[in-house]
Amino acid sequence: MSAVTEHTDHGTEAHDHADHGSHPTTLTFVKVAIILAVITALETSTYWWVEDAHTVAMITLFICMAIKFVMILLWFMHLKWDSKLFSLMFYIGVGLAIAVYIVALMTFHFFA
Amino acid sequence: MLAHLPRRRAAAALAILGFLVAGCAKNAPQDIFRPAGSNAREIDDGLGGQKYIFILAGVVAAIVIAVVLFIIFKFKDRGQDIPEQTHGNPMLEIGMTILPAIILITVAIPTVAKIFNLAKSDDAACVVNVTGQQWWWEYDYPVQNCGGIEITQPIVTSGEMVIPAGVNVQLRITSRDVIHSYWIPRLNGKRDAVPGSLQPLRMQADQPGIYTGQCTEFCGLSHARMRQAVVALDSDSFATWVANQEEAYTSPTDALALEGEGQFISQCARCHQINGLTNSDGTPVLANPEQNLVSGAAPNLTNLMTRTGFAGFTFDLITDACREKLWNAPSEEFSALYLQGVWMDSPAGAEYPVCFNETALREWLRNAPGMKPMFVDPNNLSSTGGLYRGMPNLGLTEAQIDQLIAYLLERK
Amino acid sequence: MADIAVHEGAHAHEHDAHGAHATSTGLSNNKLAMWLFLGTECLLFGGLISTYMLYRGRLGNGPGPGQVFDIPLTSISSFILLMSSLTMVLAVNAAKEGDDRNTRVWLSATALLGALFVGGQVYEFTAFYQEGLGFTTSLFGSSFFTLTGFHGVHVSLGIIMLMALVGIITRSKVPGDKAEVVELIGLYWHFVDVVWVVIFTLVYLIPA
Amino acid sequence: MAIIERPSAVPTFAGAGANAPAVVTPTQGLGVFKRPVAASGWKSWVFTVDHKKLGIMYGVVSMFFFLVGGVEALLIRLQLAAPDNTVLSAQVYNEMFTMHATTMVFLFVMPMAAAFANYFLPLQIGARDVAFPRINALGFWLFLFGGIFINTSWVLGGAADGGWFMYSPNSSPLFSPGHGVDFWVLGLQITGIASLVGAINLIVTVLNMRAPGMKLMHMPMFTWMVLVVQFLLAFAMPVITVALFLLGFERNFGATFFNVDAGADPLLWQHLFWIFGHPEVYIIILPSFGIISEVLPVFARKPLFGYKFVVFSGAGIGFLGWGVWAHHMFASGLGPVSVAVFSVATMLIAIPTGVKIVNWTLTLWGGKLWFTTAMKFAIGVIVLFTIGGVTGVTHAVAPSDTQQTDTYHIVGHFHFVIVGGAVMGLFAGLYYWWPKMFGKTLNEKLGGWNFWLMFWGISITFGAMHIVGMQGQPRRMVVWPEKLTGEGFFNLHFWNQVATWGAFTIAVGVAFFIVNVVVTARKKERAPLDPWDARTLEWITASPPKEHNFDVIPTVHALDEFFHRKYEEVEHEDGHVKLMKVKTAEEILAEEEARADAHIHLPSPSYWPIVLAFGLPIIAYGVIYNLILSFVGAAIVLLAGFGWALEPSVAEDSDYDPPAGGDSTKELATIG
Ligand code: HEA
Ligand code: HEA
Ligand code: HEC
Ligand code: CUA
Ligand SMILES: [Cu+2]
Repeated sequence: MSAVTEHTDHGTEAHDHADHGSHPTTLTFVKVAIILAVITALETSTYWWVEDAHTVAMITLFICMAIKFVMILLWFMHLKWDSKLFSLMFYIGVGLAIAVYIVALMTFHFFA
Repeated sequence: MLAHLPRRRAAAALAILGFLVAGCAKNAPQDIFRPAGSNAREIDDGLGGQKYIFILAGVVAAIVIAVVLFIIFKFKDRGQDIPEQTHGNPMLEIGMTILPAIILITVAIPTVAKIFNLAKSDDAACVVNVTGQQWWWEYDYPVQNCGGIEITQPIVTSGEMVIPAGVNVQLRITSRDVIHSYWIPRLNGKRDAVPGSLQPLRMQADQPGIYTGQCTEFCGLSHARMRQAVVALDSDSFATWVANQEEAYTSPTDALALEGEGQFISQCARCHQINGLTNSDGTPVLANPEQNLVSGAAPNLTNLMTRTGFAGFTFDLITDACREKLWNAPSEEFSALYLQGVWMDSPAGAEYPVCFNETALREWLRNAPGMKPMFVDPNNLSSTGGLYRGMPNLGLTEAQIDQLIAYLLERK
Repeated sequence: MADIAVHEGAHAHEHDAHGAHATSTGLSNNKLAMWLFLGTECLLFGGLISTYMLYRGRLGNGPGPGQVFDIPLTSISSFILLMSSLTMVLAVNAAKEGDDRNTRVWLSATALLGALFVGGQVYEFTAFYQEGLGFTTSLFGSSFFTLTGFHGVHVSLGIIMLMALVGIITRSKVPGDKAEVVELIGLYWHFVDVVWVVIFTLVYLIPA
Repeated sequence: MAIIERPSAVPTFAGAGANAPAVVTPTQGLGVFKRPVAASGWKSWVFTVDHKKLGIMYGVVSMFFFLVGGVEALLIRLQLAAPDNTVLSAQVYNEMFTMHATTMVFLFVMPMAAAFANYFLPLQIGARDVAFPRINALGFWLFLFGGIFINTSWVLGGAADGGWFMYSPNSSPLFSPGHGVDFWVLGLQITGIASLVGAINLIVTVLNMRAPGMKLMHMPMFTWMVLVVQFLLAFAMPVITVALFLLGFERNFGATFFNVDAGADPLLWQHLFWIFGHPEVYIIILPSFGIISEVLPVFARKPLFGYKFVVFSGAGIGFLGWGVWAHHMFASGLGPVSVAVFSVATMLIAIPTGVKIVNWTLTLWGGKLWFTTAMKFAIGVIVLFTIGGVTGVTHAVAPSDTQQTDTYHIVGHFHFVIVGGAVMGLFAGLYYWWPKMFGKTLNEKLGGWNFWLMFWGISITFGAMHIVGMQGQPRRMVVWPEKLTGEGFFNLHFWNQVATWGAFTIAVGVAFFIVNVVVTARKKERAPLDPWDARTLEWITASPPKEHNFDVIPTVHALDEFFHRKYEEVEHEDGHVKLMKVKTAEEILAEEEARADAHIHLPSPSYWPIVLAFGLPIIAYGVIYNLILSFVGAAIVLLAGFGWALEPSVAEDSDYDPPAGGDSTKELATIG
């Protein structure tokens, strides 16, 4: 909750469009999309070499998933430039979901 | 009204302390503060035990109430000035945060130890499978050496679980339909019977005696009438009990009972198993409850008369007076009395058992769902595909009931 | 369903100066609400994904993931959904520049890609069904269809919103800040994409 | 009613300003319908988006459901008053406690808290309305329709009978045929949407709509606790939504999520339910914590002790509340590791809660206590909640809980915290805020009866439950048998009867409240503007507040802003500095009115929220009876959605002239 506090003092002066200058251009977005596409291709490829390298594939997949997840959030969804408060709202949700459901699955000995 | 305030609060405080002493009712068979076995004692005793935590809770509540009472009295509006606008005192706050934390540590550590102690399962000398279904418990004893006594053929019984006293018995609890919960307050805490999984629970009773309990997970219509008991017998009596359960079946000689056998085969055997029962052509009579009941099981009636209660231990097979006598028997006498069952108090060679509660059993056979609500209306079984949940009203005539009672009386 | 502050008219940026947007944090109510909503959606999809993870190996008599999944096909539709995020971003950009025509073009493109994705899903579902995996076949089936179905419904709702938005923009009927409306729907759309990123990996690619 | 022109003759104070004449602006929403414009009559309520009207409607409806749930409780107690009693059949009894709990939790406590939150949160932070007024209206109608929908099951073949946590597989179609559970699932789904949208709305409101200078750490404690609750709601509702969907699919579309024969794990339901269910219990209690944190300082004439600690402990409770759900499952066989972890985690919650208790008592310490009814209720909460809280700690000790769980000891615990904590707190709020809401003070004498009967009724009823619980009487039993009664002082028979008498005592107490409301409504005398010498912003405006809340949005300089405007340190002749009242509320209001904003933009009424909400129960009936109906419902929802999206939140400002060159910060048009 404490992270919210810092915003209060700003009153009305802080707002969305604060930094027009650093706004991404179309090109940035296209680049991001290309990276995402490449990662997806890499992910998909694990499907074929997965038999021989199970663990490696798993790790790769998780890393790829995380990168894609974060990239979409930061660039496409603008979190990189937007208010931290937006990030906070979303990350509370993601964080809680991950924590709570992993613990729940653990009680089913899911990871054992 | 305000003048009475402190006195009323004091009364409240007293009432609360009253709860703490509540643990000592006479004869309340399910009192959670009267452990009668090692597991229940583990729960009850010591730091992190039930007694300690209840007293601790009482003390904390009493302190808070006392402080509030004091404040109410001390600081009430007597026309004083607006008080100083104090905003807080961080040190005090931190202190009052740490204090409960310390108290809780004294509870938490032993609690964790107790949890692991209670979960141990390698010290059992006997195993009983406990299966819940709507709305009764089945016990089956696999072939084993149970605390020194050989069980040579599987025993299946219901309602009362008979165990040797002083022996660690490992229950393996499961269910055939919905979730139930097995609870014998004086011997151990509850454990849910979850369909599709086996839950371990240890039972040990120091002394011979009967320890009653109740299904404690809501399991539908007759949850309130799903009861159970653990009967601990001394070692010899337990051996006798086992031998009796394993005795081979003999057809009755008495004419009425023999007719009862016929009735049983035609009316009851589709659900109830009686081990060793054969048709006139010598083929065994096998129940097929799975074609009649949702849970796929009905109580095994081979030795019905060795029990003291029936239909989920809700109704008594023995009369009230005999039950009181049995339940209150000193532990040295208990085992022998229990083995007599309905024949308790009957003179040797008597025709008819004095303690037999015929009224209840007759009523059951006349109209079971009238005594215990069950899901057995034949017109209303579409959701189960025609299967019953419980024992239906079979529309027996009084004559048929006479025969059946005579027959069942032989199942001892 | 976000409520839109009407006061802006078409020229949101010009208004910035006089603090018509005077919220305590200076942030738009609508965007804050949307982000919060997306946060709560995480717990929704988290629950569905966990259910699936728990049940994915429980096949009953039905086929398992290995038998029914068609990874090449699904990766194509994943790629399509990913690209729809790009077109969405471009729509948002266009809207911010007040370029109605391009906004509409990109929004329509996004809706189209989304529809392709949903079409792929429908195709996939029918294929699974023919291979013997129905909604009630097994726990795997139930939880798989529930999870991907929920996602599909989210995408479909997104498509409806996108198309409605195109229509509304054409008729210039946007109540409030047009660029922000586009942005809000964009956030929703990207989130749905993010969820698919997780589903694609956890459900399709990780070997059961 | 897009714009409220400030009436030329400014009414001075004391509530008279409530009905400032409104300039009405009919404009067209979807090109077909005109917007509703009625300023009085039933239409002004049905289509309203005013947070105060919605708050009152929330309150009235939840009070009604309180009586429904209460009568259900009384029937339960009648049945249990004697062994082997026959007041209710087993089936009806099972429906009764299921619906009692469902009604009380989802249709009384939660919406009652929403009533206060709606009414007072904007007032406390100095806003003209919530961030999304139409969504606010939607929330109310969803709650009302959802509540009615669930309760129609009583006459449509029987209500749900699986207990309020509806454990699977007992809730599956095989074991619970009939439509009761379907009504329950779908009804909760509908009220769940209400909670979710309400939560998002209020969070945005708190974060974004505060008056100038109102920092987070200047917010009244009620606002803070409501904020925490809304976060809990926002993140907990989706979890129960998932659970309800799975169960609904199982019941209606042949899925097998909890069917053991298909290999399912019935514990999945328990986890999903309690991941929601435990945060839910803090959702129930925290609003009341907020209320008494307002009431205690006011009547102790001191600021809340340790404001920051109370804020953070509230947030801490909210946070920890996510990590303890499995303490409801100690008997279900999780294995010792999980049990140990959840056991210890649960104990931790006693710490932040203790912080609150300590701070409340220290707020009273050294105060000048004024025992109004509201104050009595608030002190009652401290006492009764503590009793309930410490029994909660006895459950947290897992081995001990395996003896207590599913007995009346648990029932005692949660009624102490819920009825003694949450409900008493809500009553404190009613007595405290009544003059603000209706301009009249509730009768103190009747209030005294109300309080004492409830206080003792609660202690007796639920105290007795602890006793029978310790004798091993399980809960959810339609009958308890004579032969287990036991002898001596602590026999079940006596204490069950005591509990029943206690319940009727509570009922009489509640009846006094109803009498009090009627008596108060009929009396002429109006309450003074600031009857309690209060401290927070809602008291700065008229009683009841004007439609636009504040004539001019107050600028906040401190916690307890209103108090600081009234009181100043004055130096006496003898050199003593003394806190003195330098201004009355009337004077402050007059000042505000004198410099009131000329143009105030308020959100306009709308048809769409009620129409959209109406579609959902139709969908739900359709799921149960005929899917065609569902499509009709869905069409209504979709259409209403379009109408909504196309309708500006504030009606077009045809007659609205921005103040030429004026101070634009006064255009509070940002109320979306
Ligand atoms: C308003 C709702 C509310 C609140 C606030 C609480 C608060 C708590 N509850 Fe309760 N609970 C319920 C509502 C609530 N509960 C309900 C409805 C159920 C049953 C659901 C069902 O089965 O139907 C339940 C059931 C329940 C169980 C499961 C029991 C079972 O079924 O076996 C447990 C187990 O741990 C538990 C624990 C706690 C604890 C530790 C707290 C703590 O938050 C309490 C903390 C407060 C204090 C401890 C008092 C003040 C503190 C001090 C004065 C400091 C010093 C104290 C110490 C050092 C001890 N609760
Ligand atoms: C917000 C939650 C809440 C509230 C306020 C209450 C309030 C009360 N509850 Fe309830 N209760 C629960 C939540 C709540 N309960 C839950 C969650 C369960 C568990 C259910 C389950 O196991 O599934 C439960 C279960 C429960 C049981 C256990 C049933 C069982 O296990 O078999 C009992 C038994 O006595 C009970 C009693 C009461 C009583 C006497 C009140 C009283 O405080 C009620 C007081 C109110 C009134 C009495 C209304 C006043 C009415 C009038 C003034 C009208 C007078 C008019 C006429 C008489 C016509 N409740
Ligand atoms: C359709 C199945 C069915 C039939 C037929 C049936 N029963 Fe039952 N019976 C049950 C079930 C199920 C129970 C357990 C009920 C309970 O306790 O909830 C039961 C319980 C009993 C009990 C109590 C047993 C115990 O240990 O608790 C007796 C005795 C009994 N039945 C006798 C009979 C007799 C005699 C007949 C025939 C005339 C008969 N039953 C026919 C299903 C059946
Ligand atoms: Cu079986 Cu309750
Ligand atoms: Cu809990």
